[in-house]
Amino acid sequence: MFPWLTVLIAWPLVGAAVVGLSALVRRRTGPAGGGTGLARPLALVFSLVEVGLLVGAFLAFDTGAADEHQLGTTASWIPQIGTSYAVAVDGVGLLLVALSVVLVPLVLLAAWREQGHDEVRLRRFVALVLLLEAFMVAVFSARDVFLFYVLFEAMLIPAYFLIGGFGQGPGRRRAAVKFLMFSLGGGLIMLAAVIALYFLAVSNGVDPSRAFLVDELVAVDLGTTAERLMFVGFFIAFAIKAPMVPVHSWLPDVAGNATPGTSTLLICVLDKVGTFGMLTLCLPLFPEASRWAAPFVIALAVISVLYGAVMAIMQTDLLRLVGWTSVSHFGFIILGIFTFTPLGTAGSSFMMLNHGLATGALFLVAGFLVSRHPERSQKIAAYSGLRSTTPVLAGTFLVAGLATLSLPGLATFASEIMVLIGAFGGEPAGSAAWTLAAVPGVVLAAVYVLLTYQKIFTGAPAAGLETLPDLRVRERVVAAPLVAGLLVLGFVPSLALTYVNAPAEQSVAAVTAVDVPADAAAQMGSDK
Amino acid sequence: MTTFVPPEIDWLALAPLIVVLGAGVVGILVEAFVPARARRTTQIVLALAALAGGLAFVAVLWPQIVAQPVQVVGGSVTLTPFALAAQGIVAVLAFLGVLVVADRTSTGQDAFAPTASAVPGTSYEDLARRAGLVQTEIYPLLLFATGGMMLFASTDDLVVMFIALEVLSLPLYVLCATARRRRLLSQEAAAKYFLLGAFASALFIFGVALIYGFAGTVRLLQIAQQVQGGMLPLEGMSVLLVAGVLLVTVGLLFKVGAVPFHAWTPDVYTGAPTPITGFMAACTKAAAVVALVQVLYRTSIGVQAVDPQILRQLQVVIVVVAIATMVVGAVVGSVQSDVKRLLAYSSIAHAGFLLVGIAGFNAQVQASTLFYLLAYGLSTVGAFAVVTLVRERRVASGSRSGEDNGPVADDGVVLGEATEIAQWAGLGRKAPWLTAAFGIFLLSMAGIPLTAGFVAKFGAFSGAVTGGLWWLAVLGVLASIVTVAFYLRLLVVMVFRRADDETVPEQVPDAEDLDASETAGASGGTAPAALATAQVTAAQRVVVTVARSRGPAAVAVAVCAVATVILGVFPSPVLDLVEQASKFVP
Amino acid sequence: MNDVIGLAPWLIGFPLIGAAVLLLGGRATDRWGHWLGVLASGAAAVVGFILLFRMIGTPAEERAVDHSLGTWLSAGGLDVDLGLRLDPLSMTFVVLVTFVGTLIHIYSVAYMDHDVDRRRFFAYLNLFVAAMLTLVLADSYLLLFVGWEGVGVASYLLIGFWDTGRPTARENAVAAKKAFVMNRVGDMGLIAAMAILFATVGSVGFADVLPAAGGLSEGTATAVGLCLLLAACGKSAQFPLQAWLGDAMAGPTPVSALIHAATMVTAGVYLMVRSGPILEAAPTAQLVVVVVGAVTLLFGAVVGTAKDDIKKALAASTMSQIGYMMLAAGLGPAGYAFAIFHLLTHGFFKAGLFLGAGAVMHAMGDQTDMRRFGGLSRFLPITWITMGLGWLAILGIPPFSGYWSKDGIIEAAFIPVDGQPWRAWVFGTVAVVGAAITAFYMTRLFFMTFGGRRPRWTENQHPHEGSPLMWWPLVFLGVGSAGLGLVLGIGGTFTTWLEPVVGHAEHHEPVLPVPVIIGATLVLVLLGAALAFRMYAVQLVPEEAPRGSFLTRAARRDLYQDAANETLVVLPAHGIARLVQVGDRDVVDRGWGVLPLAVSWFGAMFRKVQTGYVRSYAAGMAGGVLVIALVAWLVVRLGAGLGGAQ
Amino acid sequence: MEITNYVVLAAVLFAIGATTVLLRRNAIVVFMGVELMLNATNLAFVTFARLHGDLTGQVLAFFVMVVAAAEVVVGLAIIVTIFRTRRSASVDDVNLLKG
Repeated sequence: MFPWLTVLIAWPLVGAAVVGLSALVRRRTGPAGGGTGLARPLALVFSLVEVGLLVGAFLAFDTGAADEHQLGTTASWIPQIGTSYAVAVDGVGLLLVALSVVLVPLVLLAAWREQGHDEVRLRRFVALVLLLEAFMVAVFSARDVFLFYVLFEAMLIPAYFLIGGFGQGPGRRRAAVKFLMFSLGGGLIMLAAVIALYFLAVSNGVDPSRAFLVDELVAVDLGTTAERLMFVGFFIAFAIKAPMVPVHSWLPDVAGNATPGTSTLLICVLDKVGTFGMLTLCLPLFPEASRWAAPFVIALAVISVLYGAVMAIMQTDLLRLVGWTSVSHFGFIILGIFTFTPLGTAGSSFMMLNHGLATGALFLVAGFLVSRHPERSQKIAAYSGLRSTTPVLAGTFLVAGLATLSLPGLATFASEIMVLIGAFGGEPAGSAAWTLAAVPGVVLAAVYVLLTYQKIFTGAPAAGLETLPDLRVRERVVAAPLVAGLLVLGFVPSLALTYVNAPAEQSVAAVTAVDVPADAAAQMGSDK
Repeated sequence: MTTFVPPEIDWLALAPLIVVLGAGVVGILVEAFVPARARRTTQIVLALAALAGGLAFVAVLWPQIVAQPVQVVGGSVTLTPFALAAQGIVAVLAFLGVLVVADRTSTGQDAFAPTASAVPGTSYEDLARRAGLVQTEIYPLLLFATGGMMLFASTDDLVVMFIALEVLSLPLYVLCATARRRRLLSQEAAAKYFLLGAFASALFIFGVALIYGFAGTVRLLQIAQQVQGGMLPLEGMSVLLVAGVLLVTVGLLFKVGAVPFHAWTPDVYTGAPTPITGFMAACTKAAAVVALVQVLYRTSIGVQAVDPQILRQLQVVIVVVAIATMVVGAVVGSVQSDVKRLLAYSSIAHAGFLLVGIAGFNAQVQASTLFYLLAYGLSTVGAFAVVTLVRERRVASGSRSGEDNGPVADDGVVLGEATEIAQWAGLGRKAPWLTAAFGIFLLSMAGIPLTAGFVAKFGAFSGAVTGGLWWLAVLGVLASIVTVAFYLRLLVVMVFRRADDETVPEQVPDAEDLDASETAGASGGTAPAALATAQVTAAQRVVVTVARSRGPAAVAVAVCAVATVILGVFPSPVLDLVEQASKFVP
Repeated sequence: MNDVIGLAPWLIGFPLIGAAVLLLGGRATDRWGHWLGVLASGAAAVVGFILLFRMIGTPAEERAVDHSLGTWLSAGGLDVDLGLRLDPLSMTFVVLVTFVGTLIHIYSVAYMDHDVDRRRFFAYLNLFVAAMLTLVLADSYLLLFVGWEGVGVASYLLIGFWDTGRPTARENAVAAKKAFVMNRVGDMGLIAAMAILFATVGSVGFADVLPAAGGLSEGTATAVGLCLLLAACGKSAQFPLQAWLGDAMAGPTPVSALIHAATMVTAGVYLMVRSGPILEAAPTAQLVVVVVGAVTLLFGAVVGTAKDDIKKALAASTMSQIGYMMLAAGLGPAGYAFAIFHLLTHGFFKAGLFLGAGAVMHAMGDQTDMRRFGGLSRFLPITWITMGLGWLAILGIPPFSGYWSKDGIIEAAFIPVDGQPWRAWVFGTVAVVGAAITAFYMTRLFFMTFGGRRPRWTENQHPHEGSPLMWWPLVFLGVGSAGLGLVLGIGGTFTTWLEPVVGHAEHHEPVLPVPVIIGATLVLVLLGAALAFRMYAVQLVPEEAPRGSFLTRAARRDLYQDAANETLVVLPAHGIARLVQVGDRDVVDRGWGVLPLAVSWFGAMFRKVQTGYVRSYAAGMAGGVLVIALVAWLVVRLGAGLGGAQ
Repeated sequence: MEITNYVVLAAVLFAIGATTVLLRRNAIVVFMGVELMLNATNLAFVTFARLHGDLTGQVLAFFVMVVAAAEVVVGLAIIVTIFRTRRSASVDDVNLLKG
């Protein structure tokens, strides 16, 4: 059958290459710096075609078997190391691929004027975005641990340049380095686990040339201690990516210094690799260890929920605030994953998508707002009373905000309530208590969203901001699909749930199949 | 009536060595008979041809050796696939290194002093420079060194190894002293390298003596056979063996640049002419590591029979050294402010990672070691090649050149390399392609996926894990996080930071345009700092510029960069080769 | 019934479409937008009445109908339909919401005439109607929650409707936020309740949960009941979550009338009654409900006596009246019917009173201080009469509608619950006293506004009735206030109407004979009214409020509710937040920053070893040999393993 | 005489040479130390040759001597160059490179 995913991965790469080469064309048409050149339109076209391909992939995907990995390709890559190029997606993977593919053109469009008229910068920016897209699609469909790891790390490089090279904030370089160091640190720890995994797999009689395929590895019995160690290795990497308290420190800096577009790709898509990895690698590969660690993970997740929300309330910088809200939401996602209930897991999978839409919308709209300010200030205090001057902007912001506080009728509500209701009945010790502890998060969410809206859009217009232009057509085009998506999925969640239910059932079944040795609870305290 | 029985010598097996070393000899004759103006070209062609020829012979020999390793002249040269692969790698890296050496860049000057024997700053030196003398002896010297390395990697006889060690070292000592600029540093580097090298080789040969004393032979495989045969020459004297092996190992670790025998590395790498540094860093390490692996594993075969404890001691030694090496290399590297020095410490750290793999003491690590050496060598040669091109240029402060990150106009005097990390700011704007290449090398050294470095590091660490030392692998991982940090710092400076060319870099005396360096010579290390400030008067300022390569260096950089990426994405073919090569016991 | 059931979705559909069109249509719809809004609401009302009459036409046992539009949310065992439950209870609300809502729509056309954003206003109103109908028609807690939050947002948008371009803009915005956040506090309860129910019953649909309620352990039932009560307190401004209602008066008066008097704030009572079976399974929870109701009843009443702002006074009264309903809802089947009945009548007369207040403000140039009114009866006759009817109704003077419902509650309060007479006495007395205070403050309000010979207006006021669009709704509501109770109350028509839902309440005897209760109540009410009449109609009302007793001052400041919240909740919370913030910066972030620092520190240390002296290097090598040899020897001697070398 | 005596002597000589390298400042002398170490090695070789009764050891000794000679050539050249530049043969003066 047609290798949809391979095509989806290859196409943006081609795009990046073409955009890079468009430099040659520009030289003939005009001097550097003059005009805006071909880069942006080219990139936009490529990303839109990619969306078209995505539609094809959706049509080809058999929702009846959403828990099976489909549309894939498997080919030997480095037989000596035993890794193969194996890509395939189940429902969850497909949704996340869709998220990446859909967000990219919007980000490109949103950043249309961001890099000014510097042709070179522009070309590099869009090329990097396309490159990142390819990596993101690939990482969400990798079915080979080694391949996953490779992409997991390689992804960081374009992201790093996007933050450090094109950011707005003064601290962007520091932020970029911080981001890379945190991610690489986690990644390298994961590398040790990956190697060990391979070694154990082979010594357990898995064919060395296939010893990285997830499907092969799930069968392997690793032995309690080794399994737990490896789980920790993987989990640390994913927790940093997710990001989870206390390894979240890189996120607010990035959010505050990168361009909104970058933040969108980074926090709304790239970070999903963390939760996605927990769901599709940690659980199936280390079921016993997952259950052993679950109480601890749940606790951290709930702490993240409240911590992120409180920090968001205390922020004075709009974009940092949005960043913090993500910490809170990722907490919910992880809570849903590690309570091992079909409902909660499905909710988390769904939430990965919704958070992308909602937070993406919030980031981009916030970006539009900031771009209107004379000094491009990101300080919330710099704005006031804009509802009367820019009603549409205000409305869009409010909808995005309400989505962030997961208002019923918007997709985020469905997922969040699924997580909460599901997690409450979770099997790990203390699920119910911790879930109840997470519920105040919804109040805090209301506070940080409405407080921000109140400060920025209500009251008397601030001096110098009386005559800001309202959302332009381009910007409306960016916001519309996200808002529409949130509304549609809010009224008809089944559209997405048909993709996530079966995988959720499956992963929960996989985890709950094994049983935890009695000492698990005892070790919990000491080991962590 | 005794008849002369000519020894059976498999000349084909020796061909790579003969070609390279022979070319060296021919090079000497060239010096004697070829007219001066044609000399340089001849030497370059000769050297490249020799290395290419050597490589060709390696290729020719490959299938045969893989099928059946041979011992030539009774083991003086033991040509196993492993050794042959090492010869090939050394030849390749040397080839690239020579390309860099040969490049005179847009300034029309190569990196070597017109007459290294001249005292810096003397009229004699000026004379030599004006006469346009060039020291073409460096090419034969390079060939000898290369030949030495190839032999070093492919012998089983410890004394031959000792000789090879000297054959590769002595030319390097000389080459280190021949830098065109910053000659004080150059000479100092040579002196340090020589004294410490001699010390190390003394340790080595004494170890050989002890082993000889124990076994009555200096051929490791022979020892192994004897011991396995159950015939121990000296009962109860295994202390000789232990001490001997220890000292020999130390001698090799010195060449590898492992802590605590690393101290020479940063100084020598900094002082030596940059092209030589690249050559040295890549090739010497390759040869030394291969030799180390062979010695360790061959002794381990024998030693096990004598007393397993000794083997464990050996492993402990390697583990300890590996840890120390990684830590020191990574940690000290992170506080360096000079590019060459930073790369030096990074090479120390890499020695540590290599040792992590070796410490696993399981045979399959040979393959990954070879791959690691190739990957590391490529990025190192490339990186130093880039360093040779990034120069300081002294211009009148009136001149606008070098400002606003634009490419520098061709005015003012091109000085030596700008090796202060701070000076590399804004390089991304001045020379995007060069920066991109350098970035690839850094990422490869950092072991980022999709570069050769990652596959290499993966192999090394899995070697340790397979050997049961998973905790050592974890340590390695942590160390490489630190190294990533400092590669990243360099990357940030080059790509993100804007150049502020107004800053005058603190630099050491530069014989090229220095009349006062005589006093510098007289007063040793104290004056240079003062000189550095004196050098750039108020009327002048130093901007950083990128010298255009005349071709060779550019080719080398390009080849290294492309190879690094290809080896990162599609390493399978090469991995196949090194897998075949993982056999060092005939 | 089933032939028209297909119409039911349109109850929500019409206003929702209206809202959508008005919001997305933008300025283009400014000219006719408000009429579209009225139309949407009216259409819903028509549908509502069709369904109502058809339901009346069907036999009692067939009146409860579930109508599903298909699955909404289905995952991991949780299956929630887009399902509507039509039964007498929900129909009561449907009628109240659509009918009163439509009247208020019409009223608003005139009231908001001069507002540039009138279209937006109607969009929000329609949105509210849609959400409110979702709330009452939902057949599962989850769908109810959707409406629940929906009305919350609509209320947020409408309270903060004037959030720019006015001197009080920021205050309005803050009030709106306060309302939403305090509602969210309540919503936590609903979420928790759903979580518990799903964990125990495995569903959140009324059809599954309510029948199973009897089977729940008392502990579970109590937990659920209290969680639901928390939600109800948030939505219905019951103690201790009452603080937002007063500020919510920042919204335009029609909003106060529709949302913060007639419909939304009574949703809590609906929730309680709807969840009756669960509460009955949890006596403790029931008691708490009653207590909350009683406390709020008095709280609101006391606050009401001191307010000079006519809207705030009415808000306080609303709070107090809902307290009555809540109290009734806690009394079990005996109380449910009267709770809803009072809710219905209150919906009419309170809406009437608010709209009247609106008319007065409209006439007096948005003046809300009653000390600046007086003697308006001559200038605003219609308003005067209609508000008068509402006044009599809320006082509970027979035969006006308030009497029928409130008296029922008071009687029910006097019925001893499972043989505990003390409860009957306590709550009965509270209810009666509350009635007396109600009489006082409503009379005060009425005469401060309309009574008195000498007006206390500010300069150049020319009060006059508004357009017919404004006073026709008043008339309708006035009629309702007057007659509704009589129509539905005679012979307990309404009670029987609700029986299919709330179940039949077998008759218990109050601790006092019914006539005595009624008599006592009436006497006290008249006393209260008389006192107020003497103070505010006969005597002159000072234009500046006298300092008043401690109680008065406390009541003016809502019995220090905001101060209490500030000190008990906000300050500690803020303190914690500050703590977290500092912790994040100085502990977590700095903590990670330590790592690089440590590395470079060690780097500097080791760097010192690299002295540049050959001899020290050589020494290092020599020493290295020895050290390594030593280590190797030691390790082997101590037999320390390396982790299984080969 | 015991063989050990020879070995010990060799070791002692070697140690003296090493100490010289570590302690003396003058480059020439340092280098002499190295030479001494090499000669100690030679002694050991020859001794062991006798022990094992084959000539290999003695041949090796010659190899070592040759190498030593080669080292002298290069070594002295470097030391002399430095001396001419700096007017000093003290190894402690050449430390521009450090850190």
